[in-house]
Amino acid sequence: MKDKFLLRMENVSKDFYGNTVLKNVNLNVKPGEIVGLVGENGAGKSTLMKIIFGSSEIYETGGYNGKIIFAGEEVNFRSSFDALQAGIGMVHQEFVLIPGYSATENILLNTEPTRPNILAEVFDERVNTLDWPEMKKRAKEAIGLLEVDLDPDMLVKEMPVGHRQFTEIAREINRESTKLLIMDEPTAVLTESEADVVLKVIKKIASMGIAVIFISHRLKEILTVCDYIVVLRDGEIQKELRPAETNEREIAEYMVGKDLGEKSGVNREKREFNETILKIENLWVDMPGEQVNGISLEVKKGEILGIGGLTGQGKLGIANGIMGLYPAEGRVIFKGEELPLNNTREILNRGLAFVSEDRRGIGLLLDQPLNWNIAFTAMQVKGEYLKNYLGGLIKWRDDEAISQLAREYIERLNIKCFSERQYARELSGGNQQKVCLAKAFALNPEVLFVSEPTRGIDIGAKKLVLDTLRLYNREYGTTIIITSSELEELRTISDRIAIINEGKIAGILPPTADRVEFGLLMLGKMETGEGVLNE
Amino acid sequence: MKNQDSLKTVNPVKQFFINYAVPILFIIMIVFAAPMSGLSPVFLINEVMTRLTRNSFLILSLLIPVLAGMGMNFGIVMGAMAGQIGLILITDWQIVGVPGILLAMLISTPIAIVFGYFTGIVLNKARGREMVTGMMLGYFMNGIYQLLVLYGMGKIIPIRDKSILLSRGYGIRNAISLDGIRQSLDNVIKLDIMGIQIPLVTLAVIALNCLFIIWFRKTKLGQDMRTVGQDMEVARMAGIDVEKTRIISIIISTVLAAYGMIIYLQNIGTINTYNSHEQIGFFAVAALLVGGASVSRASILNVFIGVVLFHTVFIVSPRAGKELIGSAQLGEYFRVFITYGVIAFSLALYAWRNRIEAENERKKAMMLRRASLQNEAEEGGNL
Amino acid sequence: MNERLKGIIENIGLPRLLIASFLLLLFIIAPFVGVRVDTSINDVIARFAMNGILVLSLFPMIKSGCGLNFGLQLGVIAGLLGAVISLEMKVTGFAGFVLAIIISIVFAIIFGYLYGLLLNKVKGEEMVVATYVGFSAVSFMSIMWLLLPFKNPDMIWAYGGEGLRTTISTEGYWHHILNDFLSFQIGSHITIPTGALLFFALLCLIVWAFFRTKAGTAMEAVGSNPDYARSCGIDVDRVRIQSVIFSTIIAALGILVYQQSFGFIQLYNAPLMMAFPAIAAILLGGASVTKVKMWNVLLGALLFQGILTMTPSVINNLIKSDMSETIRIIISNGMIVYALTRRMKVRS
Amino acid sequence: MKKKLIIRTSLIVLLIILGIILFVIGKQHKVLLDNRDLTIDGVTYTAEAAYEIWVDGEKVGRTALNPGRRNVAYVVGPSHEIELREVKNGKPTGDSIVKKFRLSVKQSEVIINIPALAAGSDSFLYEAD
Repeated sequence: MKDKFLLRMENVSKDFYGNTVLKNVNLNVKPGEIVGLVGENGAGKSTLMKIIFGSSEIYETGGYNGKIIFAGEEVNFRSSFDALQAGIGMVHQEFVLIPGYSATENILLNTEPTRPNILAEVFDERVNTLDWPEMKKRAKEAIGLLEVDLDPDMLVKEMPVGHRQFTEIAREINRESTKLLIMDEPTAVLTESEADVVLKVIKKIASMGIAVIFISHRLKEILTVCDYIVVLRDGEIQKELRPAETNEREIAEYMVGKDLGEKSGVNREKREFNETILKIENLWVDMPGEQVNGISLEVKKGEILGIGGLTGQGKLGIANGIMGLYPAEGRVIFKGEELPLNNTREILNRGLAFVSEDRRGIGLLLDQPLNWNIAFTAMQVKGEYLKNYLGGLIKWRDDEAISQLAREYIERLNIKCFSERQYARELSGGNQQKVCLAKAFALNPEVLFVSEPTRGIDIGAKKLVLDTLRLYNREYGTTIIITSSELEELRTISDRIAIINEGKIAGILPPTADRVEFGLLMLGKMETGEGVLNE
Repeated sequence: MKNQDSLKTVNPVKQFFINYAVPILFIIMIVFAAPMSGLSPVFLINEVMTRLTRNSFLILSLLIPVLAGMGMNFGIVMGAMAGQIGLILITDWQIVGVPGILLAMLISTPIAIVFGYFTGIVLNKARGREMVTGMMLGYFMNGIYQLLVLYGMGKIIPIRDKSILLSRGYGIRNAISLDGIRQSLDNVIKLDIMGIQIPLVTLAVIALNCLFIIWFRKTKLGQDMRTVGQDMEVARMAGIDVEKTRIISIIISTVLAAYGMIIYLQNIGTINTYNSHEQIGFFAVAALLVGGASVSRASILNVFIGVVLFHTVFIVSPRAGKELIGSAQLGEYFRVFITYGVIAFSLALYAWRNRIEAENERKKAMMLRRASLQNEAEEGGNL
Repeated sequence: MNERLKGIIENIGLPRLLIASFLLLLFIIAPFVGVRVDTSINDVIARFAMNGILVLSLFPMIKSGCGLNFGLQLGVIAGLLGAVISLEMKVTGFAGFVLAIIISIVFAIIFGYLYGLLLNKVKGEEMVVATYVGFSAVSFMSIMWLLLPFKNPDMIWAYGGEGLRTTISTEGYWHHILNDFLSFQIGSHITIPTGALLFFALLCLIVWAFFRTKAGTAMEAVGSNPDYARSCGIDVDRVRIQSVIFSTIIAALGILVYQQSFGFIQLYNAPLMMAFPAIAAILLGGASVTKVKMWNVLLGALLFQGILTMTPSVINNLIKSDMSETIRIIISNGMIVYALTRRMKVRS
Repeated sequence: MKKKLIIRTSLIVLLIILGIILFVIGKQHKVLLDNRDLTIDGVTYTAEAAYEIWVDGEKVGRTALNPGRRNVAYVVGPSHEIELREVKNGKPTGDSIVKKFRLSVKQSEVIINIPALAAGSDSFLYEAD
């Protein structure tokens, strides 16, 4: 009795420490089938893939519920090696290749054929010598199967990006046991022409009887290549669609969910802004994984501008680039004057401030007390909270003033802590975020960049953080540019929302616009996006 | 546009001079100092030949950890200690000649394996700063070695030959003479070509080591080490046992260093019990770096170029110093300065170059991305 | 209970605990093997005052995230230059010592600046590069001691030799200038080197105060989290150079205090290994590659010098053999290896 | 797996055997050559003649060993050959005695009594104190 499905997932659920990320997922994949998987950030795609690929992270966090049957047998992988053994391959978004190796060496990494050797009897199989002719032969075979133009002797570091991706795919194909290939956004870093070749390769692989699970944010790709499409949202499968019977709009609808009519939290206040405070012209930012490719944008004085988009599309790069944390090029005009890019000190001096998305990495001095964390930037940039002696020769830290400032913000932002002397490390995520905000507020900025202010904090704290931002905006007229992966959050607070796709602005919508419109922009449907705006 | 400079490939001539700054510097020094020293070519060649046979094996022992991405293995001093323990024991047992040398090697092997295993474990814990840790571990193990040789031998480990013991009755003397095995490997077959002495067997042993390294690089284990050296994470994802692979590379290095030390000392003929091994690490590393190797790339050719250049300067500099300034002591200090200076300079240059290269890579990738995006946009516009 | 004990051990650190108990044990058995406790205490205090500043000199660089200063010898060389130049000028007494300090500081600033520039270029490999920079600087200066045209007959070889002597007595210049300042006796065998201790305390105070200024705060932030500091507009590289200069100056002062107490200026290879004992001491005091507090300096200097003083006298009397040097090697280098293998936050 | 274990064990055993062999063939012995009177088991051998002594084909000392004198030879390994050539008035008489002897690894320092050897006694070799 042979199972006609290669992979069957029955009611698979997964939670991380009580936080449910996958709910009763049922997924069936036949050999040679290409399944497209789409979903917003946090919809559970990556967790689902990790479960299938047996990532040890899943096992170490308590495993999953439900059943997975692969090739007719129930499996429960403890590590990726188990999955590899069983015949599941994975092509990662970021290349897992050795740059100094040739394509051949990478394709056969740790699966090299060897020639037996007497010494192996004494020591280990590993002292067998490599069988280079055989290696080359196998690499050529794998490349041949893909029907791509890839030089097996070329070093990966000298290859164009597309060829690196082929190398990864060829490595997975080379494993004779591979029956299922998971491709996690294999086209994300490729240009369109390169992506087209990858799509062809995927079809070719499927025609060889290997099933493919294909994740992409480019709906066009999903629609061209997949046999059917699975849409995930909030950890659940929303819908399975056939490409022939659907369109991009429908997919986007299932992905982001329909507006439920009442639009309770959405910011409906219509405010008028005339003065431009920040003009961004052709901004390029080289932030790994969040590259910005020539964005132009005008920010009005006093508004809250939301910046949204899927992870890796570049939305985070804008604030980081302007604030000089990652190399940037282009022009940024602030109040009629051009900002010196890549000079954080000067930009802070001019009255811009930034709350980083990397709270623990960049935002805080975890091993220092709260009062330091809050006052540090103001002290260094503006020379506040210092006592000057000997005509300013000695700038003594005014610990009392610093503590007072900290206490003030602890009260205003309701930061829960024992005292202002507590270490930042010991606070909860939400309170840490408030400390970051306090740090920025202490600079009295005219323009405040806030990135992912609610990431990783609980719902109550989320609301508090957003309310604080809104209040600050209304009270001081501070222009706020808030970047977030959570669309709903942006819609509750922003006056306008810009959606970034592939490092460019896909469109700017009012918060009251339909969710589906946002979804389409996120998926790169720029033209329809503009069209909707004009309707 | 300023960024376009970085797109241009670096001038290959300039690249060559940057990569081989140290060897070029040494060649220049030799060109100036050799005639000044007034040493005859035959004498000089003989001396260089002696150093070549004496040091090459030791320096070769550094190659495999470089392959595994662990940098210069300053921990070879522990191999040297193992070799010395072997030599002390055979001296006590009065085993002489080539059998003595072989027996010393045989005894030092398990000791070196244990030392190497220990070093490997420690270095795995100190990932990212293997070199400084290896060096400090060498100093630390020197204490253990002293405990063993200065206090243990003659007390816990029986030593019958009173002539190698300190007068107090235990502990090995500061210097013991290796009369029984002095140059016995070198003298098995010695050619004399126009006054130049060529110890064939020692050279053959060195050649054997080279063959071993060449062969080893071609094995699966060698390939795995290369992989680990290039990118530990990728290696781990591919299923290679990174930790074990690194430990093996250090074990091999330590064992080879033990043999290297024995070859070195049989040529010299005496052991400075508490000093001989101390400086072995520095001198070997310095010579390898002079040969044009770097922390991440070292070949057999680098070893031989390094020995020749480094030791020629060593031989020539005291004499040249004396001729130039009239002080032989100066040349002595100059040697030490050269050794340390070369290591400092090479390591700094390497770290610095890595940073610049990473930055250039980044700029280049950005430019390429920009260019391809703009091309696509133009093509899209044309359609 | 067991958990709590484990926690305490974890907190203090096993090696520290072992060595502290070892030292205590040495003091307990000292009288039984005929070693006077009061002379031992006297020695420990003298050596503490003598070496403490060198240990303190590591403080700024650890604080700024530059790691353990394996290139401490650069500061020592600056101090040596100050000392020999001051002697060459034949300025004696307190004035001579002050002159040595001033000259040393000038050299230390120059050396520290260049050294800092280099360390910024080799981020991530600071320690190994620093070690060899220190070594090569010492050997370079060996050449210089031979060649520099010093004339004072108290310093150059009496006959036949070239250049400066390997050890130069400070007698007649500023020998014990600090040690004897306000010094007093307790009992018959304990002399308190008040001046040296005060000087050490003063430097500790200056370092402590510096880290309460704007610049010091920035330095600490750079050490805690360079990315944070950068996002606050701080020039991380500049702050690191400042910390290196600061460390180098303190090391220079440290060797001057050492010399006035020891009575000799030791040239040539003497400073070669000077970084390791100081590093071992601060680690013994509880510092790590990335974290340090003032009490680590004081405790470390005291413990380390305690071990150095007590092991030769007690152990030698106990087992009738001189194992002190070996024990010193094992403890100090073992401590450094231990610290290097501690896992630390991975930083870019 | 088991096969590998066997191969490894036998290799180690082989290496140990090699070590022992090296020990035996590389062992250096100090051989004292005594041309002196000796009394063994009540029999006294008196030194009368001078000899040129050859050990393993190499001449020991530059001149002949006169009665009452002692010389030293170093030999390596277990089995050796000693040859005595009688010398009278500085000229070889042509008389020669060849004798093989074996040394165990324990015998670091032995004495060969020349008169006993010349007289054909088997107990010419004994360990030095």
